[in-house]
Amino acid sequence: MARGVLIIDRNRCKGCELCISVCPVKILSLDYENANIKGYQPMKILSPEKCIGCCNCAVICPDQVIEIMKGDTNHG
Amino acid sequence: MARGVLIIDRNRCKGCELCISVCPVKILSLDYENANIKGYQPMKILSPEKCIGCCNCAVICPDQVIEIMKGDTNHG
Amino acid sequence: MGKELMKGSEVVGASAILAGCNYFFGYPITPQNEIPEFMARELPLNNGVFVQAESETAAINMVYGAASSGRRVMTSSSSPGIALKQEGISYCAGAQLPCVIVSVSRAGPGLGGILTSQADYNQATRGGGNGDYNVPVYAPADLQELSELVQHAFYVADKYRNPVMVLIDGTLAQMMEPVELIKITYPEIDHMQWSVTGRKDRKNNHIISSIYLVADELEQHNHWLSKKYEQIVNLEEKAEIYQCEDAEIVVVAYGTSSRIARTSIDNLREKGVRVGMIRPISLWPFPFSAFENLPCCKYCLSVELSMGQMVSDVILASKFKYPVTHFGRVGGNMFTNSELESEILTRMSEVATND
Amino acid sequence: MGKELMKGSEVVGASAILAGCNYFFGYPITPQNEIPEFMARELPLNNGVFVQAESETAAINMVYGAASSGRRVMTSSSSPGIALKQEGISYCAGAQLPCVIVSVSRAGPGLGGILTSQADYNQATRGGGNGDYNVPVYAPADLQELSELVQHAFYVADKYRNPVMVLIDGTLAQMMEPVELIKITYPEIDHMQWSVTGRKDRKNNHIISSIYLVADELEQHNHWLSKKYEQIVNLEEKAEIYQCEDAEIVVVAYGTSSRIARTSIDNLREKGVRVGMIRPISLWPFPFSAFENLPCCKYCLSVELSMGQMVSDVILASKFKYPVTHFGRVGGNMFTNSELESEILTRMSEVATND
Amino acid sequence: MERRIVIAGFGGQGVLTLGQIVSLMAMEVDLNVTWIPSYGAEMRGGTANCAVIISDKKIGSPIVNDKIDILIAMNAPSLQKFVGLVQTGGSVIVNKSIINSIFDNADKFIYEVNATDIALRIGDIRCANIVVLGALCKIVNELDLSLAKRIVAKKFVKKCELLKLNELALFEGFQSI
Amino acid sequence: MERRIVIAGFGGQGVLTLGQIVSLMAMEVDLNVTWIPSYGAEMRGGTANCAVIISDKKIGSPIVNDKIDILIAMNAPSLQKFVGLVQTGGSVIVNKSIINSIFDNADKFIYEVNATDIALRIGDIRCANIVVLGALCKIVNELDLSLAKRIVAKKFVKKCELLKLNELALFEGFQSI
Amino acid sequence: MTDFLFQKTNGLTDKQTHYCPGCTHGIIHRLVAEVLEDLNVVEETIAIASVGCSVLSYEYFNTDSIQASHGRAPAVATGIKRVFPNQIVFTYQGDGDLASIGLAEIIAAAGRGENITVIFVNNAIYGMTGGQMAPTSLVGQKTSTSPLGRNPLLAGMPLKMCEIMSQIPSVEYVSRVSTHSPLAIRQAKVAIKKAFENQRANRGFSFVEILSSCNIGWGLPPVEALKWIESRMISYYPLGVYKDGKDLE
Amino acid sequence: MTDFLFQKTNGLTDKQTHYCPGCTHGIIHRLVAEVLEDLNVVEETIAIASVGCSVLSYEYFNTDSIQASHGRAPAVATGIKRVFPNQIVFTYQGDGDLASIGLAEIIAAAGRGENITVIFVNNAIYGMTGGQMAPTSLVGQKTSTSPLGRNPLLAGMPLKMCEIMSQIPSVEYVSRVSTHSPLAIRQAKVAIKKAFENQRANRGFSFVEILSSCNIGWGLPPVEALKWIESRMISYYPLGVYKDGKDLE
Ligand SMILES: Cc1ncc(C[n+]2csc(CCOP(=O)(O)OP(=O)(O)O)c2C)c(N)n1
Ligand SMILES: Cc1ncc(C[n+]2csc(CCOP(=O)(O)OP(=O)(O)O)c2C)c(N)n1
Ligand code: SF4
Ligand code: SF4
Ligand code: SF4
Ligand code: SF4
Ligand code: SF4
Ligand code: SF4
Ligand SMILES: [Mg+2]
Ligand SMILES: [Mg+2]
Repeated sequence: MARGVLIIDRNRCKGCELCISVCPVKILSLDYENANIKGYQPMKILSPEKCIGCCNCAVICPDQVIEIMKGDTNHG
Repeated sequence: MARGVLIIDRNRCKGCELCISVCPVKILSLDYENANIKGYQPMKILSPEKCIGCCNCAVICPDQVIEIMKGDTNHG
Repeated sequence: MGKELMKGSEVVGASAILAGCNYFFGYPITPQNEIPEFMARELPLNNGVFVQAESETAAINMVYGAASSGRRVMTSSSSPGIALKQEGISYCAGAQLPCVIVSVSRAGPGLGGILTSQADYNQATRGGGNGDYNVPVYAPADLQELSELVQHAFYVADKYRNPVMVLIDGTLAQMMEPVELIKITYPEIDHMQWSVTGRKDRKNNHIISSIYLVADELEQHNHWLSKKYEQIVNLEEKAEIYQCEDAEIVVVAYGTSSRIARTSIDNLREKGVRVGMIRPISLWPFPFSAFENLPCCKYCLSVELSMGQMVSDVILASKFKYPVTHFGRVGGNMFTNSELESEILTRMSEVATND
Repeated sequence: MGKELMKGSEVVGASAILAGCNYFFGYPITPQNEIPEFMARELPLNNGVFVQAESETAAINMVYGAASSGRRVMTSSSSPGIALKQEGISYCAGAQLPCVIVSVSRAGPGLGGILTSQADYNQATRGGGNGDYNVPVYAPADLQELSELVQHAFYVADKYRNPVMVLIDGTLAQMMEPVELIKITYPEIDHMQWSVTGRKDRKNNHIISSIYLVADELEQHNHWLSKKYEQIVNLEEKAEIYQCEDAEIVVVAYGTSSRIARTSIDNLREKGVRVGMIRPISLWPFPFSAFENLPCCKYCLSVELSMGQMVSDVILASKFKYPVTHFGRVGGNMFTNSELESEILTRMSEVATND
Repeated sequence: MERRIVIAGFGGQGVLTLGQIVSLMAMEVDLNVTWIPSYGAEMRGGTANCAVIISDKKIGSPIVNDKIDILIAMNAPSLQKFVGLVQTGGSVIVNKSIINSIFDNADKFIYEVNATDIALRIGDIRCANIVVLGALCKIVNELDLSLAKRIVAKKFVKKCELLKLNELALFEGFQSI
Repeated sequence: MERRIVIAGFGGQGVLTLGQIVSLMAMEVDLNVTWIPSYGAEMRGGTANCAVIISDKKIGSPIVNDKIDILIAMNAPSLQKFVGLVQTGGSVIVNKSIINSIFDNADKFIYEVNATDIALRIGDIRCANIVVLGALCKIVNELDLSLAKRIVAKKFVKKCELLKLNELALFEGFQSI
Repeated sequence: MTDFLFQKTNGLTDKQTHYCPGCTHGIIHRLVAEVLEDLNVVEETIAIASVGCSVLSYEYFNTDSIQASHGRAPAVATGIKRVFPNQIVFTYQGDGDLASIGLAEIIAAAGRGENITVIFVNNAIYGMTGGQMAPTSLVGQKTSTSPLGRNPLLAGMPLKMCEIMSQIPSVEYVSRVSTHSPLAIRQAKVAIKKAFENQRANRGFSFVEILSSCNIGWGLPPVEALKWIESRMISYYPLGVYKDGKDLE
Repeated sequence: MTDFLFQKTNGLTDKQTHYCPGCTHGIIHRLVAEVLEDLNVVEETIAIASVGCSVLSYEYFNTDSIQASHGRAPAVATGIKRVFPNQIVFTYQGDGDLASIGLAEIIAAAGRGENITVIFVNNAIYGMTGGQMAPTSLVGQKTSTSPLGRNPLLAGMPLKMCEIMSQIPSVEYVSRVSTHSPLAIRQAKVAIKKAFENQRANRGFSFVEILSSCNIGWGLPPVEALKWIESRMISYYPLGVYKDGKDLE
């Protein structure tokens, strides 16, 4: 279903929440349970399948945390 | 006849000819015969009576050489 | 007022205000940002003026303008920022304008680092601006003394109509210590004879300028300035002499490094080592007379947070009567007491061997 | 090429071009305007670049940028203009960029006058920028030597990756003398290892910077720089020793004042006075070793067109073995031969009395 | 008598304030004191630390880069960074709530305080520094709990609610070891 | 042998050029030479002067502020300014055309040349400096008229008309004293 | 074969930045780097880092770089560009750097029409030194040197650099963009691209002002900071192209 | 009783100027002095002399004066004006001084809206140092550092300061006038007067650019030089009022 598949470089994330604020389908959140290597609570994706591949998150992320692959639209 | 009477501080004059170039009645000239104290050939007035008192000469003189008194316009 | 726990930067600001300085012109640079910030907060409360200048160059020229009024004026900056002020300082000296420049030195050269350093000794004491001029430079070692010397700087500036510098480093600017802010009373100095105020009912115009196009006039001016500088050299040397009566090895250190040195000297004295310290408080004029009575001195160690700058003044002071070497750490690092003590002991044993 | 009658300023420009300097960034200031004017005329003919910078500050930073390419780059200015370059020079030293700065000193402080002066000795030799750095300074005494030292300056700058200054005064810049422009051949120095060119097919990016935020790294950098400076001190001292073998009184003078001094020494020698001269050619490193063999010296006279700046280096050099005093004129005035000769004779008779 | 104290933690944990309170306390009992923050770190929002030296003699360098007497480590990186500099016989107060690193403690006195937990329980995570202050008062002779109360009261005079929390925090901290 | 020459006059009289020609001539006969303009004057369009020193020894200061051997005064203010510095036995070439000041000439050789008049007569007032050069060749051993001709020719190689005038000027100047 | 919708650019090194969480310097770095990659000039580019929070940007741009002294980046760029007229040279400057201490250098470089690209990061504050007032700080904005808010009677009204730059005859291109939303960021990239294309085509001096956040200096959470750009900054600093094409005589 | 049609102003001292014959600096001095006299503020005025041919202007203005370092007159003026907000403070600056080395200071002072008056003498050249190219030298103009004429490809097109200054929000008044004819001079005086009146009324930063001749630098006789202003300069530097009244937010 997912139009975009996020590849998250968890340890680069600084937990700034910018990506979260711009995801139109609100599927991003901070991972309040596990800090990353830098001590930040990093972004995690809640419902990967809902991603519409708009790239907003990646476009606004200041820390090159996110890459996005084309989802398997054939199955969509 | 003169509407303006020039008072010329001869020794301040640097002979730049600006005044000469702007006198509408062309009554100013350099004094080619006598240099002033600074060694310049200073401005002199050829026909004082023709002065129309326009003050162009004084306005453009960079060296405060010229003051102009009101001429005796009663006799004009 | 009693003692308060204060930051070095705040002591600078508060003491300047205490000294009647109502005008401050500065530009941000670490590690002295708290000085302009303090002034931005406090001066308006005193009807004073704080202007954040567009650059250090502009700041010193605002100082030049404001000091022309005869009022007390200050600027502060740090290493590269002080470099940018050099032309302006030379102008202030040439035009005989009293003002105070606080230099908080950080590690260099170039952009370097923002940690503490004493590598701006030459920058402060040798100018860097053009021409023959001098700037008295005061180097406090603790915040109480900082408060006193800031006030003193204004007095000396007024007295000689010359810029005066207070040189500290990042450590002194950033640290806190208990300080009692005490206003020091100095003789009043009247600047009405020369200050620019608008002519009003004076007959003659007052003019502030450093240009003298006729060589003889400039020469005369240079001689006049030099006479002032001689007077300053004669009257304004300041130093603390610590445990030098019987010292075989004399440490010379100022500011932050003198604090460390003092501890080391105490430590070594406990072990019976005959070590003392000369602590220059005025860096220019350098306190040469402090070196005149060192009856037992066999070795002199110039201790600085630099690769060795003051050391050449120490050599001059030594008159080559005993060896002088440099010891220090740089780059923002500070030597520890044990590093210094082992250096002193090594030198001590060298001296002993030579005996 | 044969000798040509050339102006000092033109010698600077022509020799720089001879040395392969294709980039010049400068700003007008008397008495060195003819240098940028020469470059504006000549560089385009050699496919070179002349940029009239918006200020001296901008000029030294253009130099910083252009020197990052590893190419030969120059700027020139005069006293207050050099003051404005101090931060930039410190940056060049910190980032280890070879470049040549020509300083044509005029009388100061401040705006001062435009006539000749040597009151920028401290400005040149003690920096004024921030941090621990040094700049080799060459002070030619005639235009032929000027031509050689400008070329040499580029070589030394390249060899040590450090800014180098050529210090002359208004007199040398404005005068004409017959000069033979001879290209001096030096070893080639390759800057490909560090120069900024665009990465191309290199793997690693080349970066020019003077910032080291970690104290240990900056300390290491400072030590590395110091090692270079030590090497320069050991290898690059330059001085002329004139008639010193039996001299009882030694004059120390550089640049224009050494010209006058030479005549006076010749005059006095004719009268049997045992006087000689050390002429520092490198002001930093100061030629201390030239003072090592003055078997008969009883007095040293530091002769400068300043209120006395080099004199403290001369005192250091003297090791307090004989008295050192300063003699000079300032403000644009130059001492005459008879003034100097009578000073020497007075000092001579003092020495005799003391004997 | 000289106490060389290093207080280190995250940016928001109030380590600089804690250092200042300790300094003010030392002033009250007429000791010499210096306080200095580490201002070198370029990373914002990273770790923060300050050094406090208390002494009955004139204090030399305010910087503590060796021979720490007391280390207060509010988080793990700080503990790691400084514990090696604590001298033999020195003390380490560890914010146990968020530190579970293991370290060589053979020659030191270790005091574990669940500072963050206690603060949260009291009602404001920002009190964790005051909790630790309570503990500190227990192990340093010159620092008296009632004095701490007074100074904290002065420092937070404008923030009433915080004041009451802080008193509680002090007390709990004192009790915790 | 050292000749200290000062050449002074109005801005437009070519005194700096005259100095340079003299310098070039000295070079041709393998003498040392220095030339320096006075660049201190702020007043533009005022007086100009330069100093030339010719010597068989190394030349010290290029500046001539005393002991002038030869003064060339192209106008009255210049004469006034410098004549006092001419040493006993020295020479003064005076542009008689526009100078009629009286001065103390007891111990000097005075050569009066109607330089401006001659130049005007020849056809170009700007040749006055070359007229004086002719005269100078007569009184200075080292400066030979034919050499002057060669150097002047080189210097003005691009301005043919001027060249012929200049040759005439040189000759007339030489004859004039 | 998988396709990327969004991929890291090789215009940046892999080094993690020292910027505060949520600082939009990081976004702007990426945009510049992407443009360099898109234009295939990463390997012929020389970046000029200035003094400000971005002082270490030379560690992030995957290019040769020169770190310039505070405010002088345009002079440094001039120096190296005159040596290598065919390389791509850009400065990356903050508002303290460019609009305060470096005013002379930026205007003079523009005046000369240097064929360089200027990336001007306007975050209305001095970030690196801890939040002092910048020439671009808004009226009423509280900073550490305007504790009661910027008072226009004492400090004047904020400088508008695009408006100034567009009055300089030799300037080719002036544009103001923002980073407060994905859309704004995409538009910003278009402007940055244009600015570099101009340089490649030898069209001359191009200037892109980018409204950027400094959440730490402003005392706002990162997301709030972006809103502050949108609600407060843009009305005073209108976005758009201010100039496209030199003034010919 | 005799009346004067034109009388010397007491705003000037009696000292004769060092300017070259026909240099219009002298005219501008007089205009400023007349305005000070007309406004009756000679005795409350502080003049800031800059570095350029007018460096000695403090000897001519019959006021207290401060001689400022090259380019920094606006900073110096700021310093003294902040001490004496009720005195009249003006800078007198050349184009090298103001539009080259002093660009940062003039724009920053304008940005702060300092309540001062700036007299900007644009003579398209560096007069004092012997005729080098100024930022305002015209395209093709031969100077000692542009011996083949200013080449806009190397040195850019001349800066237009009025156009730039009028883009600065806190600036109150910007006007460009000339000295090439008696009429122009009379108009110049009107602008100068307005600029000082603004200051007296606390309206803020006022800037008057005055096209001026440097016959020596241009290599023209004085009268020709005035014609050159008229025929060459004015078309590139149009006269007129560029701004009258601050931009309010
Ligand atoms: C000559 C000089 N002055 C001051 C400084 C201190 N300084 C470092 S960064 C900076 C300003 C940074 O502000 P800005 O340019 O807006 O960049 P930001 O950090 O906001 O991105 C200053 C004043 C310096 N390094 N050098
Ligand atoms: C720091 C510094 N740089 C350069 C100079 C040399 N200088 C003196 S006047 C001047 C320029 C004058 O030009 P302008 O401002 O246009 O005034 P004008 O003479 O044309 O009236 C320069 C560059 C100086 N005195 N100080
Ligand atoms: S690509 Fe769009 S939809 Fe997918 S996670 Fe990112 S912002 Fe959300
Ligand atoms: S925007 Fe980037 S750094 Fe910020 S939370 Fe999202 S992934 Fe992490
Ligand atoms: S006032 Fe007018 S008419 Fe009279 S002389 Fe002057 S310019 Fe000529
Ligand atoms: S304008 Fe003045 S200086 Fe010029 S010639 Fe006329 S009177 Fe003389
Ligand atoms: S201080 Fe501001 S500009 Fe600097 S990194 Fe942090 S958020 Fe970014
Ligand atoms: S050089 Fe030009 S500006 Fe200077 S006084 Fe002469 S004519 Fe006027
Ligand atoms: Mg900023
Ligand atoms: Mg000009």
